Amino acid sequence: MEFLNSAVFLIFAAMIIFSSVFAVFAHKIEYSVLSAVVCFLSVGALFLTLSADFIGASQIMIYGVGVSILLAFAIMFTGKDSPKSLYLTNPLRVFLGFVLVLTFLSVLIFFISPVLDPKSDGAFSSYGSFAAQIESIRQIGTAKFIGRRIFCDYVLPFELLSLLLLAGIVGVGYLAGGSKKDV
Amino acid sequence: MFDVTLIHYLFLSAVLFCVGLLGVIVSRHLLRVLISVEFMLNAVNINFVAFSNYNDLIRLDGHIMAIFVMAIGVCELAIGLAILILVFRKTHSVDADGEYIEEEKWS
Amino acid sequence: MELILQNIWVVAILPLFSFLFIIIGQKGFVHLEKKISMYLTVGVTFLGWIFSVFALIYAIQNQGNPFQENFVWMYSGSLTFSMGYLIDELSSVMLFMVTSISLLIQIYSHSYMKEDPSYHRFFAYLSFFNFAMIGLVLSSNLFQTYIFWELVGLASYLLIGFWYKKNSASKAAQKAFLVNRIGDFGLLLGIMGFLFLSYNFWFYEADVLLGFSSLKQATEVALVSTSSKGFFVVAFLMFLGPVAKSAQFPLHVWLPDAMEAPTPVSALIHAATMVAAGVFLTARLYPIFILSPVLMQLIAYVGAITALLAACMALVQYDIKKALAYSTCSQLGYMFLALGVGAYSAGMFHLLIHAYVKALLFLCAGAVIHSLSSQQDMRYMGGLRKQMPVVAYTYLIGCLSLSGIFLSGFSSKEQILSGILASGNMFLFYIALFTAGLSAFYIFRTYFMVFEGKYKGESQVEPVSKVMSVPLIVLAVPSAVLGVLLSWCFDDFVSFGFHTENHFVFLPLISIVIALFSVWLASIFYWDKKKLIDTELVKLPLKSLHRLFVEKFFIDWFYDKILNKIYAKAAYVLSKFDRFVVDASIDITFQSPVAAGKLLNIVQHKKIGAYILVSVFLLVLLCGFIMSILNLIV
Amino acid sequence: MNLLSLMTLLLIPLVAAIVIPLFIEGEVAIRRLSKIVAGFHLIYALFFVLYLNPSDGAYQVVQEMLNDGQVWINSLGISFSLAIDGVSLVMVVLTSLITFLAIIASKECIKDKHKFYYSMIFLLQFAVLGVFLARDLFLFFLFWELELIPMYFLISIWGSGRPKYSAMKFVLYTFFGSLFMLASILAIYYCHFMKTGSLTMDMASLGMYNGYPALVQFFAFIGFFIAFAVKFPIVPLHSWLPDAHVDAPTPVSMLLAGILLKMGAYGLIRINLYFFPSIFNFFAPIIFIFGLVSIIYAAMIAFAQTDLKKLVAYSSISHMGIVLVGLCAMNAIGVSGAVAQMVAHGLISAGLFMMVGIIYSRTKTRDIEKLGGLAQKLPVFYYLSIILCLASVGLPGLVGFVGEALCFFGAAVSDAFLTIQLFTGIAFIVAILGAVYMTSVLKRVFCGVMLDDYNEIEPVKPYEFFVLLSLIFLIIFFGFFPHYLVGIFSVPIESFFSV
Repeated sequence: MEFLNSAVFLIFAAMIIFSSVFAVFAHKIEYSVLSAVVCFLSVGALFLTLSADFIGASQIMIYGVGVSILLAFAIMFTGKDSPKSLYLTNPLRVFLGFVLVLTFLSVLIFFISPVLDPKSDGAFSSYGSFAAQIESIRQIGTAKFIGRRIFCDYVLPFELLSLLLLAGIVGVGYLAGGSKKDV
Repeated sequence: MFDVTLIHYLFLSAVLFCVGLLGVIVSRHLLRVLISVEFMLNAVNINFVAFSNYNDLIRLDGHIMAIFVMAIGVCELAIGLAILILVFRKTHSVDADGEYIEEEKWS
Repeated sequence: MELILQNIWVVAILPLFSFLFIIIGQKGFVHLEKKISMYLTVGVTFLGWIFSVFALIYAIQNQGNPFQENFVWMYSGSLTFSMGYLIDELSSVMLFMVTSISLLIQIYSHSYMKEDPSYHRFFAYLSFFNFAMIGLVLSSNLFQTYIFWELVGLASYLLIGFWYKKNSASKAAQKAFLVNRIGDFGLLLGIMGFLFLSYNFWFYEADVLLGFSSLKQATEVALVSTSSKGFFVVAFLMFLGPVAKSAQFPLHVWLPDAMEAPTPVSALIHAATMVAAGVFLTARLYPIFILSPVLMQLIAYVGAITALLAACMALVQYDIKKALAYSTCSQLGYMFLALGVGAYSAGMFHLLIHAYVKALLFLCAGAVIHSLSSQQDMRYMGGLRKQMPVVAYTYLIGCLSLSGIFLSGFSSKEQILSGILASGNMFLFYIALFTAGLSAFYIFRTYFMVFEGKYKGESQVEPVSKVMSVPLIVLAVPSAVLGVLLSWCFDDFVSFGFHTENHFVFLPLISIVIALFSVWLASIFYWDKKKLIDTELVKLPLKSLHRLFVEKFFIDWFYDKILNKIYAKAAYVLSKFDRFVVDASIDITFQSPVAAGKLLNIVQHKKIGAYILVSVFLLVLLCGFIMSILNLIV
Repeated sequence: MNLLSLMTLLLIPLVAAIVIPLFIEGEVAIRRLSKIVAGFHLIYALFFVLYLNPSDGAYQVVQEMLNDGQVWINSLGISFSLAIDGVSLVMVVLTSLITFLAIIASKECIKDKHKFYYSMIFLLQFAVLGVFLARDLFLFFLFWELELIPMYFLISIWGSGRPKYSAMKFVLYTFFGSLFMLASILAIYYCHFMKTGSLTMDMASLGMYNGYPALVQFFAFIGFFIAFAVKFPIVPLHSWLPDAHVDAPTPVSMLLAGILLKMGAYGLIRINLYFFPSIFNFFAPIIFIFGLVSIIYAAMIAFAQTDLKKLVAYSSISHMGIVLVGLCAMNAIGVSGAVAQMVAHGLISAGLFMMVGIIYSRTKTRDIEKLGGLAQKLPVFYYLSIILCLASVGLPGLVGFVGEALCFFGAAVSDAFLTIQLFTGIAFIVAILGAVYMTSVLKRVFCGVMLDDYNEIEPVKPYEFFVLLSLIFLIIFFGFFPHYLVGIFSVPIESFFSV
């Protein structure tokens, strides 16, 4: 069981990393979109390994399908007459970007690293006392609990979220709709 | 092999986040910028879910936050693409470094 | 008598009214009849002359106490400036001289300027000059003298620049005005210094601020209140005024150029009256000058140098008016020499005589120029005695008296020479004798070149009109007789306490011999009928000396080069400095915010990636900073 | 008594400034009405001269002759109170006279936007009158700032050359100066309140009270001095004047030279001298040196100028330097000489700018090299400009001499500081330097041979003659009978120095 867990994690981690790197550095925009989709799906799968079935499913559904279709549409709208393939910006910014992002990564890792040494392990270990309930969640899935939590404690953000989505839809319709004359 | 602990997920999300960040900085194509932003959002999601999974499977705050982040991320992406199309329609190019010539509103 | 003296100020104010009347009336009726402005000016001057005769009589009768009348002109704070008139021996003599000469010259200039288009303007300026000159002569205090001193300078500026179409005339007018202005600058500084030194005297005791009547006591107070050097500086500054006005050594450059003016003007202003104002003021300020012996020496030496230089320069002039101008300069030098050595009455006597003689000479020159249709160069004249005998003979009388052979010139020059001898300064005496010879030589040189020999010019000689010759004759009388008449009584009439008695009996004989010798010498050179010696031959050895004289001792060159060029250059540099430093510094301070704005604008360049790059950079910095703190803590 | 109220004197121009743009139509009507209003205002101001017999007391010491004060902002002790004494009376009459003449002179220079132009002129007059009449320090500062607005529009809209640049420079410069003034006003206002507990902006009480701490006095003096030095103008801060003059149209530069420069000088007397006499005495040598520098510096530069208007502008800087000499004499003669010189300079520089305006309107150029031989075509104009140029040089018999003589005599007999006589001697070089550039102007512009392209210039028009003649009449009248001028303001100054 242990082996299976770590193997799956490794596989999906590798997929995420490679597809995201390829998405950023692919020459042709179509390839980068495809690899982005692959990355989103593998992130969805990763959620599943984290026994977050509802999130994983919604991730796969939203990103895997919705976003990829959106990106495809975007390419179709803008792809046809952009002659040169837009790849990386001027080399100075690329180099600086690499340097800075790598230092940022090392800083992140540095902050995370105290976790590595064993003695501080306890801070993140699972709660002994609620073992039973944890076990049931693993079996019957988190959707029920998430539903209860959202509609009990997070109702206001949920409503605001719906408002936001509504605004987004109207905005997109207005922006991208455009009138006939300036197509 | 080894049991997968929270640290691995944190490393993974850190790497994904940095790749997204790098994508935003270096890419010239606007679409690629948007994609990189999505990567950064996903990295955050991974963190949320990982923390929620490893230490509080009761209240599942991480999951809820992940849902909210996902929702906002998608909405932002939609608007980003709309603007992308608008930019393309106005300047016939999606070059992030392009010199857009705004018409002089007033002289 | 009393009544006339009461309103003597009418003499001064009337010319001003006639000036305004002509100027304002220019548009209206004055143009109808050409003579109106002439009648007006001449009438006013004639009235002035009569008043001056009465003033003279009054002055002769009571010599001791002068008649004085003042009214307050302006007061502010503790100073009350007042104007008024003062009739004493000196001013009555000057008044008589000024009014009589200007009367004759105005009559003469009627015919001289008859066909000139701006005839009225000329008479307006003449009456303005009369107003200023009489005001100067009559003034009762130093402040009023300064005011009329400048107005006389203005009148000479207007009259020299009368023909403003000519560039040289306006340039000469400007030069005259500026040099006089330098004199006025010195004079007013001197007056202010003197006022400062003797401030509490004027404030408490004196009735009129800087009045001439109480000048003697004021000088004692001033002498006490400062060191002799300070007093010398103040007195020297005051003396600067007469030096500029009477064209003495350093500031004589404007007189020859002033010959650009019409000849009657040169006769009136630059021969008789205005240039004499300098000597008149020195006489007025005698109580101050006498108390600083160093200054008296200075006056004497300045007079001597001017006399010598001007005489030399007159030798080489071919323009008749310039020659006469230099002779005026040198005779004025004589007067200052006399005043410098203390021969007060001799100087004033010479002033009186010289005014009439020089006016006569200038008028004759004017007649000659007028008849030769404004030909001023003597080389194109000659042999005019036959065409115009009156002018020739009056000119001869003038020459004789100027060179001091028999007529009135003799007595005044002889008094000056004895005065110098009495003062014991032998060096000055020899210079005086030498210049006396020189002046005889150059005056007869002009006589022979103009009136003797054959006519060298080509233009036809018109006859001299009667209106011109009458003033010549009238003037010839005093220049011949006046000296003899007044020589005995003048020095106790106009005197400054002490008399100069000449104890060297042979002096008159020597001066006559020298004069006759130089006349004979002049006739040799310039009387071409008896061409004894070729003048070119003689000139050869004196080549460099000749050139020195022609070049006016390079003084003109010095003034033009040093002052004009350097001042113009300094002004130009300063204006550029002002433009590019003071102005530019202000522009820079105002432009700097704009420039800073433009500089910051470079950062906003619409590239999203760059912005995020910068923010990541700052983020990294922040984390680095936090880490450093953590490290410190951990 | 109520016929002569300062309030009406002040408000007439404001009313005109408002009425003209709103209710009057037609260029000729506007010009005629504004001439009538300005003329009426001049006559009304002259009534004050008759009413205020000079024997009355000075501004501060004895009761003010006329003072209608309404409390404006009670809590801050600011009252809209106006008062007048000899010095401000002369300035008020000078202002209304020059505004009247400027309006007459702007018959042809102004081609468009007449309504706006005349209302701006009246607004300017209102502001300047306010400065001279204000008895309240706050009011003084308010009018001091208000004067910038119309001046900016007048220069930038109707100017030539670089009008916007010089208008902006003028405004920024004066504004920079008035910042310091505001600081000093607040300083003394606060100190007065702390010490006496009474909150008042009234000039008389602020001036009379001399309990300010030494440091406050020192810096308040410097603050006021900088603000007035910019307006004066004193040499280091003078560079706005030539630009403003060159680019302003003729009537505006007449106003600028005639009145605005006097505000700086008036402020220096009214505030620096009356509030802090001891500090003024302490600074007298330095101020004298400023005056000396601006006299000689500006006179030399004037000689090197090729633009006629700039030359006149620099000459006015040099003549205002003489006012400084008079002030530093610290005695009744010097200060009344300074005020006389201010009036004289006002009349003369207005005349000179009118002369330059006439030349410019005839020959369309101000460059002295291109001008020459104008006397043949305009002989009478030549004589008038001789009088004007020589008046500015300080020829006796004209008002310029009165101002200069009093200033220099005051400085000669004053005991402000040890070597004042030596400095006066140097300062008097202005007589020569002034003569140098003025006579060279007369020579180069009027005398000499006539340049061919000036053959058909039309003669001087009657309205231009009226302006020139009225100014020259005053110059000669005050030159011959100075007591009518000096008498007006010498009593208040003497009573200040005698106390």
